[in-house]
Amino acid sequence: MKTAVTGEENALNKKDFVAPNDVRWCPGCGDYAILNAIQRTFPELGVPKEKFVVVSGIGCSSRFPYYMNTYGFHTIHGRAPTVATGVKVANPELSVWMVTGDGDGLSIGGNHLLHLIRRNPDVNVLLFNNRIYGLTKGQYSPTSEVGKKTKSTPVGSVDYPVNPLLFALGSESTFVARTSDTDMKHMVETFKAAHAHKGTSFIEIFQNCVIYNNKTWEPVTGRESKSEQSLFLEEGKPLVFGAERNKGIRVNGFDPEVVTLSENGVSESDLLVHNSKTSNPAYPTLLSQLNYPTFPTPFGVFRQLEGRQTYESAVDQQVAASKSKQGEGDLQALLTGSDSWVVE
Amino acid sequence: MKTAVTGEENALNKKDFVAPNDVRWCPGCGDYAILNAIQRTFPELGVPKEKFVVVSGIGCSSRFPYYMNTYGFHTIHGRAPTVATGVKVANPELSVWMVTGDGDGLSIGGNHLLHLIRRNPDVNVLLFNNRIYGLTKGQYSPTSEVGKKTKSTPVGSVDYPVNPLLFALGSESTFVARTSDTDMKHMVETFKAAHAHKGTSFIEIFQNCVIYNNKTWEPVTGRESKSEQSLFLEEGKPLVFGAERNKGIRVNGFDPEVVTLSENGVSESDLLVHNSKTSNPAYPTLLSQLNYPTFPTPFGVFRQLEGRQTYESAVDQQVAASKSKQGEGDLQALLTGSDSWVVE
Amino acid sequence: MAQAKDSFIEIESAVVRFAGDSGDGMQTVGERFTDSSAFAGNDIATLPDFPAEIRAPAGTLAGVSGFQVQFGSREILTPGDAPDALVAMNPAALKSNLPDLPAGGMLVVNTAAFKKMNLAKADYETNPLEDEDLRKKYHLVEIDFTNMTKEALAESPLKPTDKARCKNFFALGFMYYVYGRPLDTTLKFFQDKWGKRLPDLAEANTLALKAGFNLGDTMESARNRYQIAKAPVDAGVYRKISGNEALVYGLVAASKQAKLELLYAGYPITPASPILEGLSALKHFGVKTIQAEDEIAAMGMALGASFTGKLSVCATSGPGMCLKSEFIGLASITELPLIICNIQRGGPSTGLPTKNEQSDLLQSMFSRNGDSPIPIIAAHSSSDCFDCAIEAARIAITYKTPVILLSDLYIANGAEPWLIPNVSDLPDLEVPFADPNEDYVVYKRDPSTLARDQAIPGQIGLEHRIGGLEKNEEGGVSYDPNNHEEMTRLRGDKVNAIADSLPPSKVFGDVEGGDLLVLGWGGTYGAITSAVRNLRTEGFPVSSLHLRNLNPFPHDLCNILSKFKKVLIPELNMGQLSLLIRSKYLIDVVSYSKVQGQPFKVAELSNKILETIR
Amino acid sequence: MAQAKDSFIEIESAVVRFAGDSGDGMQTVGERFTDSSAFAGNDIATLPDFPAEIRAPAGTLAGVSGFQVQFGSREILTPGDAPDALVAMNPAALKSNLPDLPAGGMLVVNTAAFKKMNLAKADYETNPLEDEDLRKKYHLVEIDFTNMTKEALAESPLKPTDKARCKNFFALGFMYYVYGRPLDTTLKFFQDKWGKRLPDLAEANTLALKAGFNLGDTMESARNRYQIAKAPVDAGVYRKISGNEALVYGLVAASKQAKLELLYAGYPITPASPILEGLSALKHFGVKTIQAEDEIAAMGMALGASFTGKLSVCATSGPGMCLKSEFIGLASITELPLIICNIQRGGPSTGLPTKNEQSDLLQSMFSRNGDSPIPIIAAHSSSDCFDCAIEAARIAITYKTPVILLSDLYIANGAEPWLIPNVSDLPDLEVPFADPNEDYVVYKRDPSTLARDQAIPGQIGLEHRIGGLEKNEEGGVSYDPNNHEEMTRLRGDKVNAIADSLPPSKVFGDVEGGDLLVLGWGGTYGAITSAVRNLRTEGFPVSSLHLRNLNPFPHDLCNILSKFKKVLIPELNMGQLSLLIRSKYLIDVVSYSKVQGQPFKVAELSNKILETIR
Ligand SMILES: Cc1ncc(C[n+]2csc(CCOP(=O)(O)OP(=O)(O)O)c2C)c(N)n1
Ligand SMILES: Cc1ncc(C[n+]2csc(CCOP(=O)(O)OP(=O)(O)O)c2C)c(N)n1
Ligand code: SF4
Ligand code: SF4
Ligand SMILES: [Mg+2]
Ligand SMILES: [Mg+2]
Repeated sequence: MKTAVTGEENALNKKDFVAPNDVRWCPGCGDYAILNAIQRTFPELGVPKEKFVVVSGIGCSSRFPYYMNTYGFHTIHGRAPTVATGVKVANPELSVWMVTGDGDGLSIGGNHLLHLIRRNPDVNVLLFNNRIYGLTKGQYSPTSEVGKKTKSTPVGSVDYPVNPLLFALGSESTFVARTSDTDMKHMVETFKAAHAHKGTSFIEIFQNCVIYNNKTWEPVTGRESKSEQSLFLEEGKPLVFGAERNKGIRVNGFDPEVVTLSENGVSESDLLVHNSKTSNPAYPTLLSQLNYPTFPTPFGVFRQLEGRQTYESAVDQQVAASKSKQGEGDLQALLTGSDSWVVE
Repeated sequence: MKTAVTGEENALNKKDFVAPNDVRWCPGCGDYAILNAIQRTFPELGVPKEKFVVVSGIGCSSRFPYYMNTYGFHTIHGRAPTVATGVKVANPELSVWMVTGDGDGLSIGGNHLLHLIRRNPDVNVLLFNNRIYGLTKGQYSPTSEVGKKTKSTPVGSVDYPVNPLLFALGSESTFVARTSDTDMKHMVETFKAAHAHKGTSFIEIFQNCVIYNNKTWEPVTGRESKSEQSLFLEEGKPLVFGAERNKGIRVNGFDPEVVTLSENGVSESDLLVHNSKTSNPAYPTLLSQLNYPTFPTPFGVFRQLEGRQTYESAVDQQVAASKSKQGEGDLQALLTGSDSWVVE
Repeated sequence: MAQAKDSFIEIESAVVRFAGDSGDGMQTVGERFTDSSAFAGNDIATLPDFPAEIRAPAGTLAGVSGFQVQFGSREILTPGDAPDALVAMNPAALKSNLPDLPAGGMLVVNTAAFKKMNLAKADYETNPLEDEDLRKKYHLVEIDFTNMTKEALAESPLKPTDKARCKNFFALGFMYYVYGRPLDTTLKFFQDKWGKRLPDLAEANTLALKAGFNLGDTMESARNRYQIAKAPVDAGVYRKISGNEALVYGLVAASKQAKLELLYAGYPITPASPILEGLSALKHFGVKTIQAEDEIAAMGMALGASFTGKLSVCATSGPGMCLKSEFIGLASITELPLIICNIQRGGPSTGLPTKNEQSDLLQSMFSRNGDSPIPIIAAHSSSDCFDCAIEAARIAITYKTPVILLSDLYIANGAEPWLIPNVSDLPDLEVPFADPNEDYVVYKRDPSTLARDQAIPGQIGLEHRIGGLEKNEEGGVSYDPNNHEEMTRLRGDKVNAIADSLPPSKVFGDVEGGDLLVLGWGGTYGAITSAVRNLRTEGFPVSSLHLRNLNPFPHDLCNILSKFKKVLIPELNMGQLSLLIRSKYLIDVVSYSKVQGQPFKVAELSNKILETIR
Repeated sequence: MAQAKDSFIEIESAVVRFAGDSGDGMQTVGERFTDSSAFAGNDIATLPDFPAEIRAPAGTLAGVSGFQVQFGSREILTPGDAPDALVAMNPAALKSNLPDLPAGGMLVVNTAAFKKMNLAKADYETNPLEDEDLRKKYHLVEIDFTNMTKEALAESPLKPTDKARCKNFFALGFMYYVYGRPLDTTLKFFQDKWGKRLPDLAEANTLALKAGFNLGDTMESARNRYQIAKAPVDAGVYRKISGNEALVYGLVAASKQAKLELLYAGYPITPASPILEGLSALKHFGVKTIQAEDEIAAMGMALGASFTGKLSVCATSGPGMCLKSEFIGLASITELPLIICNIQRGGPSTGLPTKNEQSDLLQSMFSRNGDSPIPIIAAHSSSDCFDCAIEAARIAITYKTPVILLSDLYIANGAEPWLIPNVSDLPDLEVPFADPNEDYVVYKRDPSTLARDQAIPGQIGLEHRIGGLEKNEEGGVSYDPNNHEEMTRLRGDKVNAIADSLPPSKVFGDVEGGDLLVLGWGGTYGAITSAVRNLRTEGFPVSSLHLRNLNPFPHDLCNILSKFKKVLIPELNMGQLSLLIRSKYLIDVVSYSKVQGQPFKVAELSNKILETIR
């Protein structure tokens, strides 16, 4: 006989979420850190353990559910958003987390991700972006840079990449964030914010693939570069960065530029102030274009739009409204209909 | 023996593009006007007739190729972007036009459209947006408004719609435009601009489905509403509209607002000036949010980014570079390889 | 042939076809004629036939829409091979339908439509009504429906164009006279539909219908009237039902009987869209419907819902089935219950989207990579869709498996009378989920059904992971060679075990065997049974068997087949069931294929049967 | 068994397996051993076997990677049922591979790896090397490869960790000693690969290899050395080739021979990705490759290119085939040439992605909605992939049809020696397009092949439209019933007409018939042929036939089958060819299934054959 492990007296901890299976990513893979962050986040969300469902597609990253001691569904390549939608609509009480990769989510699965996001069910999407196909051994992905040499692009790729955040914004996302496998604290914070958001939360996670694309994010998140190349977004605060926090982002019309504080009379009040709640997506769109090496790369919540109904609650409301208007369905009456006749 | 019909002396005209087949759209369907506009545009592009290829998916709109006396391929639902890419990469000399609907292009075909657009082959995409599924007789589409009652949503749809232009911008589009089946001149102009653009051109066409969604655009493009509800974008000109051209769009931070000229001291210089060439997509993103009834709906070219290489030319260049570097491939040498041995 | 006026000729059955432009309301009058006949106590079967275009240009051949109904005093199983009476509202309708009218048949035409422009649109060079042969060959009845309707509605406040549109009911009224149909159900229909909202329209249609009826009385050429007695059917409450309606009701009934909420995810496609539309209107039954972005997504959503323990369903047609196949494989290996309805239409590819075919059987069997057997059942008539929905749910839930339910365009759109079942007689479909008080083993199997134990998210202590990689019994990913072979065999054995639960097959005819067995499946039931019945009446030693379960086949099929000297398999495809039967039983069956987007005619089948028994 | 040192035992063939951690470089040493044997004039066959994880945690059972090679002085058709010698670099490798080593086999272990932690990772409670039974049962050779490599490289400037990684070549050197292999090809390999870039590494590996070899000389337990004579093969220039390489070369060759540019569109998937990768490196052959967003897109791009007149190809594996089926239907109805390669792997669903199976045959036949027959051919060995690529191109271009080419993981990754063809001997594949000087009729057919006339965009006067709706001969959309039936039959007849172009089938064994025919297809060729050859040598009246063309079957197949008392069909699936043969020829074939993700062993097959002929 098993008993519930919820509530204060019986608090969950990280170990509760560690599945018995051996974790089989390559030693040093960034996926370990993300798994760790999730296993630390879940016990703190106040959700009973049995209410978590982790859904994934196919890829190294998508092995994730096997390592979580929750309900889990490792589906097929690119289709996790559809299964996640089905789970959430069928049972809105479940806390649904979806794990996908840059290939799974943005190559084969782009359309489902678009439609998940615009329908806005309360699903938390974690996109592990390592800018490579890990599981199939190193072909370029939709987030790989132009010119990238990989197994399938021996003389460099010619496809202009997808920007995951811009894609999410273009998909009418109500919550868009970015974090990195190198920053445990920031990951946990971001995951908590995503959980708190009612609606689809989209999180891009910079993830390192040691084997096929090692150090792809190093110039941005590496120990040496981080302070100069990363920009941490804080609600209501100006966009300041730099080891000495003396640089910032200003706009010129719709063109962002990097400025140094107290040089040429620039002060904090000239800088953009972070506001994740603008209803027009122009501001987060502008932010999404800040990229290494021209700009520091922003981390944190780019956009968080309150008030749009979640898909599952809208579906539930229609069911409830129909019941209250028409009464609980009467099967015999349905079958009989209004045009029956009697044969004696 | 047939002869070429190109060049001045042998100019093409509309009739050259009328296929022998009967056109089978419903009487009054907006598709007729678009067909007409294309048949008027093609002869003026300076492209020999035999170089046009029209590719489509499935839907009322996608019957388009059957009515054009060019090479044409009516493919399967949602997949036209892939066939168009194949045609263009295989033979960059062809002028490739793709026709799709709001269901074909944005529901089942969203992913292919995303990848077509970000790869940027020189394909002209015409998305006929009637905010309904025509061919399957009237279910809501991804561009239908929330609350829309259709056959499949008897108590109203609950899906937040896709904004085709925002989607295209999120897909890294280099050319985004909007026109309407009610405005022949504007359509022809827009199609010509699309043709002139090197790279994927994405055009949303407001199209009326008389049978299942009649007058869906009437509040914007109708004779009475047009001047107050439509905003025609002109490069380098301020965003002015209204029957008396006395209203305009101003921004307040990243929030657009409608202002009346010469009221409260507002003058043209306060208005946004149209610039389709900003490299940051924040401005066209902002524009894409101007919608009836709060704002006038913009028509014209939202974005036109020069300089990004087309996919097919990048592919061709790599082939050429490889040939000049390694020499034209020698099959016998390839088969023999470097590790062969001789048995005598 | 001439008869005294108003004296009815008693006949057993008749076939009437209404044909006109897509805008002429032919489907509506066909439906009304059917209702009226059903209410009059006849058995009926219908065949709507409309173009792939939404509204092809008025008056063209592409725009012709037709509706055929057979009604009779005996069991009616098909809409009839050929019309006894054809109503042609314009030249295009005449041109495309006349070839089907046998010599001597009644041909009613709307003379007003035979004007130059319309004739040209129908590719007529001269007016066919001026052709003497036409008069000789058919019993031609020429009526100016357009003008007579206008006259009848002289007093009506409707606009002239709206008046003109009432001519279909004028024509219907005339046919009601010819076949002695009662007007009341149609008059009630006018009241129900327009009485409140558009009383003028209701009134105008009432006038037109009556005027048409009365015209019969005054017209010399309407000299024959026919009378069809009530059909001797079981007592009970009946309604008319189409296949898609029956499917919708069957799914809702299954959800009630299984005590599981119904979640339906679908993407519109002809002819499956009405299932999405029908279920969307039943939210008060706790039904949730999602219009997905495509058929792949629909499967994924349904599978997600299935994982949470709902009764999950999707429906599509052939091209959509292609897209579902990868997910069907996942459903098969994760062993989750799911009902996938395929309302077949003409293939391959987009094919003939508004025409009928039963050519997706082998696709249902084999569309997946790897060995991935799943159960398949097929409905044989419109009302049978109700029973099949319940049967599909039973198999899916009991055996934890995706099930393919095959219907087709003809069944889906066609209608027949249905003896409404008593809800209390419906089977109990409840199957328990895994017990949270026991240790949970993901692939622990019920020894008799071989079904795995399903545990649903939200239950304490049953946390587990499933997925598309091969698993061992405990649910762990396993690359063990023997485990894979074992699991592959178990998945197959489980599907085969379904045969243990099937009732004995019912041979129509010589149960002990005989010269010829006609073996069929799906929507050809009516035509095959009619042909065999007719030939048996004539004394031929032929029997038939119609399969509902196509995978697995019923256990007794082997024995039944062995009792007949010959087996004939008529199919609206190139021989798909044939292939399966040949392979399984090594019997040299005769395959009879028709791939014309049209149902079998009884006569065609009869000829083939006679040819086969020689 | 003891022999004087350095005296070679002459043997006909041997099987060696290298097994270690994924990071141990087992695939590399296996490849080197193979090359060296091939250069020494032996026939060879290989079986790489690696885990589904990229780098499973070091030392665990999940991380074991293996490479088996059989080499001999006679024709070698399989990598061997079981190793004669097993090299186990760590406890996990020992644990998972030991069950395959027959008693008396040579077991070489790296003692340094048998430490507590590694033992635990491999679930060993005690050190198996301390188990006396192990010594009794096998010819155990214990070597501390780790330390001996360290010593041999004492002088090398490499970092200690890099030195340690040379131990695989030390082990290889030792095995070279045992089997008397020459070192030169491997030494050349070091120079070619690292000589310029990393001379220290080249040097270290050279030292390690030689030290391993020399160790054999000084070691008591290396008492047996084996010698394998050259295989008596046809004269010519040979190379080693894997199936995926052969496919890439075959496609390029076909494009040259057809004078058509090659466009390949693919989406990465194991084990098909190397085809995309291989072709991407051949741009100087005018090859264009596109990494598409998914398999649907890959098909669409290829089809678009086919429409413009290119030689279009895509390759994938089972799950990707599911996604292509709707487009294959479109290719079939538009009658455009296209080659679709399916490198099969273990199913259903994601299944066993790095294990072998041949279970997508029925999917190839029937995955589409509607009747949509398309030709299917299967390669029977790595080098046969070259010929099959050319044959697939011939069929696609000549008959204007999509063609499915089936290969499998075992063929794709495995390698064998290949007699390099002379380019001038390759067949001419050129087929003309529609003539711009004639009136163009879209579905005008060549009377003998039934292929339609293809016109390509860019040509004046040949403008036309194609698509997925049924068409009449002129290319117009047609809902005409008879046209649809006619077109459906024509599409089927066209595919069947391919049989007219096939050479006579070659029975291995009794051409005039006999007791048993073993009928096979695909990658089981080597195992079947070996088993039949062995049994024939022993005097059993068994023969075999291996099918390349699976749709249509060759004309003479019927006659051949009828000459044998029994037909046995061994397949790495649940009986898919069996089903087709049974259905087509009504022969009660014996189906022999193995679904373990592993190839057939010759012994298994021999036993089954003997059991079948009793
Ligand atoms: C239908 C289908 N196509 C292709 C594959 C092969 N495949 C598996 S994972 C993958 C991409 C992995 O890349 P990504 O999503 O970035 O995940 P990562 O491994 O990098 O975490 C591909 C192409 C598949 N399993 N199924
Ligand atoms: C795979 C597949 N699914 C569904 C359909 C059915 N279908 C045909 S057109 C269409 C949508 C049409 O809507 P849209 O693209 O907006 O075109 P419109 O008819 O409005 O011009 C659908 C769902 C199909 N043909 N194929
Ligand atoms: S291949 Fe890359 S992404 Fe995959 S497990 Fe290894 S390091 Fe991680
Ligand atoms: S249904 Fe609508 S979109 Fe389709 S042809 Fe008719 S009017 Fe046009
Ligand atoms: Mg990745
Ligand atoms: Mg539409």
